[in-house]
Amino acid sequence: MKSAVLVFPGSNREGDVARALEHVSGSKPALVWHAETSLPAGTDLVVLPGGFSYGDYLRCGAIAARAAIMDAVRDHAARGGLVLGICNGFQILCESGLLPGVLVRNARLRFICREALLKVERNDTPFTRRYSKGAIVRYPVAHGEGNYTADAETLKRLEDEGRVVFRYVMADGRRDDTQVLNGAANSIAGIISEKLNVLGLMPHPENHVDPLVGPTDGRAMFESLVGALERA
Amino acid sequence: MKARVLVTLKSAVLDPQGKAIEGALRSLGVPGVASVRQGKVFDVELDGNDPAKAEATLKDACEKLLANTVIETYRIEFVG
Amino acid sequence: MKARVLVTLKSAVLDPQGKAIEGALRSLGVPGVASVRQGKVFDVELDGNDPAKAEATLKDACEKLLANTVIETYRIEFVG
Amino acid sequence: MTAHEPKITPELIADHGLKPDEYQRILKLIGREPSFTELGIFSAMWNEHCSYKSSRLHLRGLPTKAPWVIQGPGENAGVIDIGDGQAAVFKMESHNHPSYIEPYQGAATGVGGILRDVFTMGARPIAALNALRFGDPKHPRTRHLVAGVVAGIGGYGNSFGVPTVGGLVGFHTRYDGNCLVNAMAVGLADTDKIFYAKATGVGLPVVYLGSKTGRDGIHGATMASAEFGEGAEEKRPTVQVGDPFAEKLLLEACLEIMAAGCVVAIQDMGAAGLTCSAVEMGAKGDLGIELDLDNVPCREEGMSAYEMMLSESQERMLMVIAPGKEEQAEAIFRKWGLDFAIVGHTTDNLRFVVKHKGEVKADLPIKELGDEAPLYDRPWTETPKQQRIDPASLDITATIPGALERLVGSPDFASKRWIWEQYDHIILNNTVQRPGGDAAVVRIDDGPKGLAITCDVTPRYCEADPFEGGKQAVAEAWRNITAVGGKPLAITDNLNFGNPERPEIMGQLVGCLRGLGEAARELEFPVVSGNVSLYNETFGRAILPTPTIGGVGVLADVEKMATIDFKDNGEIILLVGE
Ligand SMILES: Nc1ncnc2c1ncn2[C@@H]1O[C@H](COP(=O)(O)OP(=O)(O)O)[C@@H](O)[C@H]1O
Repeated sequence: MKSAVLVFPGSNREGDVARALEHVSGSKPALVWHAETSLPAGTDLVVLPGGFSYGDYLRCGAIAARAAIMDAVRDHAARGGLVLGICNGFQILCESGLLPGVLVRNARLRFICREALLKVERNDTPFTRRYSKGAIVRYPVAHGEGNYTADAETLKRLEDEGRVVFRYVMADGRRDDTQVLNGAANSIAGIISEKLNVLGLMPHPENHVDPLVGPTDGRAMFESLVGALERA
Repeated sequence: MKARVLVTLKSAVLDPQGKAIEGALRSLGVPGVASVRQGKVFDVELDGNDPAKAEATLKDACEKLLANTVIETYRIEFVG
Repeated sequence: MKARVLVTLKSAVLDPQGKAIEGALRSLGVPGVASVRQGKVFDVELDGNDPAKAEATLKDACEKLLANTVIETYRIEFVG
Repeated sequence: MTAHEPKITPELIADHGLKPDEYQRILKLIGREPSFTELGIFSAMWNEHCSYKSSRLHLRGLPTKAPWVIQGPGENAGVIDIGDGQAAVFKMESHNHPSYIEPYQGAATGVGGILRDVFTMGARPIAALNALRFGDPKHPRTRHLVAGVVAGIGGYGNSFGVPTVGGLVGFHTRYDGNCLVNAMAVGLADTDKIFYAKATGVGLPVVYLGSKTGRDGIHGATMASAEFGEGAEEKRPTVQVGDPFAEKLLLEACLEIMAAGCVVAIQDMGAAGLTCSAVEMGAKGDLGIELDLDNVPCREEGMSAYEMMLSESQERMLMVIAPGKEEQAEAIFRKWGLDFAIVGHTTDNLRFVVKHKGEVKADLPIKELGDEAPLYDRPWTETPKQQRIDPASLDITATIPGALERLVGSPDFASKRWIWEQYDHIILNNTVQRPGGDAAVVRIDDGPKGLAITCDVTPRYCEADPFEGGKQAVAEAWRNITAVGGKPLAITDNLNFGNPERPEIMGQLVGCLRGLGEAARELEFPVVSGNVSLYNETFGRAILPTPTIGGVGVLADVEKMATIDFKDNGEIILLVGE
């Protein structure tokens, strides 16, 4: 698997996700600077990592979404290439129009770092095939602006098309939109593109791959990707 | 020349910051505030002195960067 | 009645956001922007119709909450 | 220009915090009346913060050496050997007063400052901690301060990308008018790649890096003489705004430039920015420094030499660049979008010369600026021994469940989860023991080695008996590290006290330092860095004596660490100790 992790000024989880990818796939991803105009030849997977690109000034992800490298990411996605945006990466994908909607400040206006329970809504995507459908997984969140918002029409379309892949749930596995840790509409934690090749999510699977530092529920996402790319 | 760009949330979009401020004002004992919505203002200094050109530049800036038109609207004003 | 409160950083205070936006506009090829400073705008809906009372309320709100007068200044405007 | 500068009057001298006898010292040292800029430079170098004039004498009693200590106090941060060619670099520093004025920015820039201290040494920060003290929860300002400080610490650390893994929070009415914000950072470096402030080589370029200089944090003196500057209509803020984004870029650029072999000496521009950093680099290397302020990147128009020398704008560094490496260094900085300017050079005449617009604004002996700073043996009185409380004299009506409830419900003992959940404590994927235990444990690289880190002090013990309280703080840090399975190695301290000109406060400082020193010596737990914050009092009411201790230890194998929770039903509980 050839993966590329983008680095914007202010990215800060590029190391975490590169480490997780290497851990699971055995090969080191390329780190690609935002000012580049192309991806390394043969890139299968592009990852937009967490962090505070450009300080998250103006709006989270807004400035990074307009970086030089993003045209190459758009082309890659249009060709059906895989794109994963985590946290700030998700925010960038929304700002760049690769995914619909926007992430605004957490409802309680505070940064929040804790473990969240998520329901895997579907396992027929390249990102989730190693999970069982409906599985409840534990990923940490660490964000101040993870409150997913979109207009009613967009939300309906996402739901009708089954494009919500991860949803925040309560300890008993129930969804409760009034109790979402960040206020996200429909308890949305992660969504996918129509062609199922671009995934954005707020929680951090890359921080839950190593048993020494926490649960390992995030591993299966990277294993899914390795599997998907081997088959392709 | 100087201009001001106001970027505010569309009225249908929920504004948690505004809501929080309403609540805080109430608990601080500031009465008579019915609602608050928070937005951004950009004070921009432009080269040159041509208002039409300045307006075009700012529109471009808003569309390309300053506003996220999914949830926000913008307004350009010239001051002094 | 409706009012608008503008809260901006004092001119000597560093505005990292404005700085980042200037840089981004430059690299997006929006020419002619010399400087940008970012502030906040609050669109406030007030009970009653007495401008003097409204002004007093808003001043109170600014001093107590909306502005941090250590680094920011505020301005109250009535619209419409 | 010179015509606009204020005359040196007794009032102006007092505004600069210089006592009449200190001014006499200046006259004797340079043999003439100082210029306005020179007065500013002296005030910066000789204030309590830079010169440690009240505490220096007593700090000498602290043990600072051990076979594993690579660098003790005196540099930007302390350095200890943790084996395998690796070093831990750490320090704690206060940002109390700015945080009281503007809690968010004050705390944020406090975190920024301590992170810079660590990466200036060539270390990549791997963990941050914070020790906070607030007033009575019922005091009208407390809530505002707590919310702002916590958000500011998180806001800076989260964006910078370092995990905030621990700390402490306490409340007491004696902090009503003076909250304490002590920030600690720990970094990791190779033992053979540590960078110091000491400049070597004559005629080498002195380079300014980072953000631009503004009129931030220029103290009261300028306010009093604001009529000669621009923008006098607005009272100038004394609080700086932090830019964690710029700092993150500065970190990456500095580490890159160091790895490329471009750096001879490096110093962070912290308090009294350009002045302290330039003087320190020169004085430590037995070299003179000549600065030409025309090249200093400025954020505001018309800044005077005085203002540039005293500005406390954040996210800036000063470096001496290796011969022939200017271009390479500049390219790295430009790539990260940061300012880079050659603002001076090293000389062999041991003078600190500052030029601006063709005029010499200052010409001072560089070593004496530091070496000849006042040193006070302030009078102090021993803190009176407290009466032993006779248990029989107490009216004990509380039931055990009632007492337990009160304890658990007190703000000091209540869960701090809502605080540390606002800090990203897992980033970098090495936090093996998250907040909530006795000490945080952070894995080094892929392990199995790790560091155990903790912050401790119990101010009411220090108030009751400074000597015992100082000892206890060190001992508690030691215990917290051993409790997770670490071997304690060294400490940093942050000494927060009231006005040292009052003998009883000075007595607390002296007592705590003796206790701290004795415990550190006894446990072979040396002090490798620290910070002193005095004058924490309002209307003559001082804070509780608060010598915060930051302890660092090493674990050979983090998989063997101990955690605080009971693991199973029916297990045996042992109580160890006296
Ligand atoms: N300001 C803070 N920042 C980060 N973590 C904190 C802070 N205050 C307390 N904690 C964490 O909360 C836990 C409990 O702290 P505390 O009540 O002081 O316990 P103890 O007295 O056992 O050290 C510790 O793990 C500590 O690191």
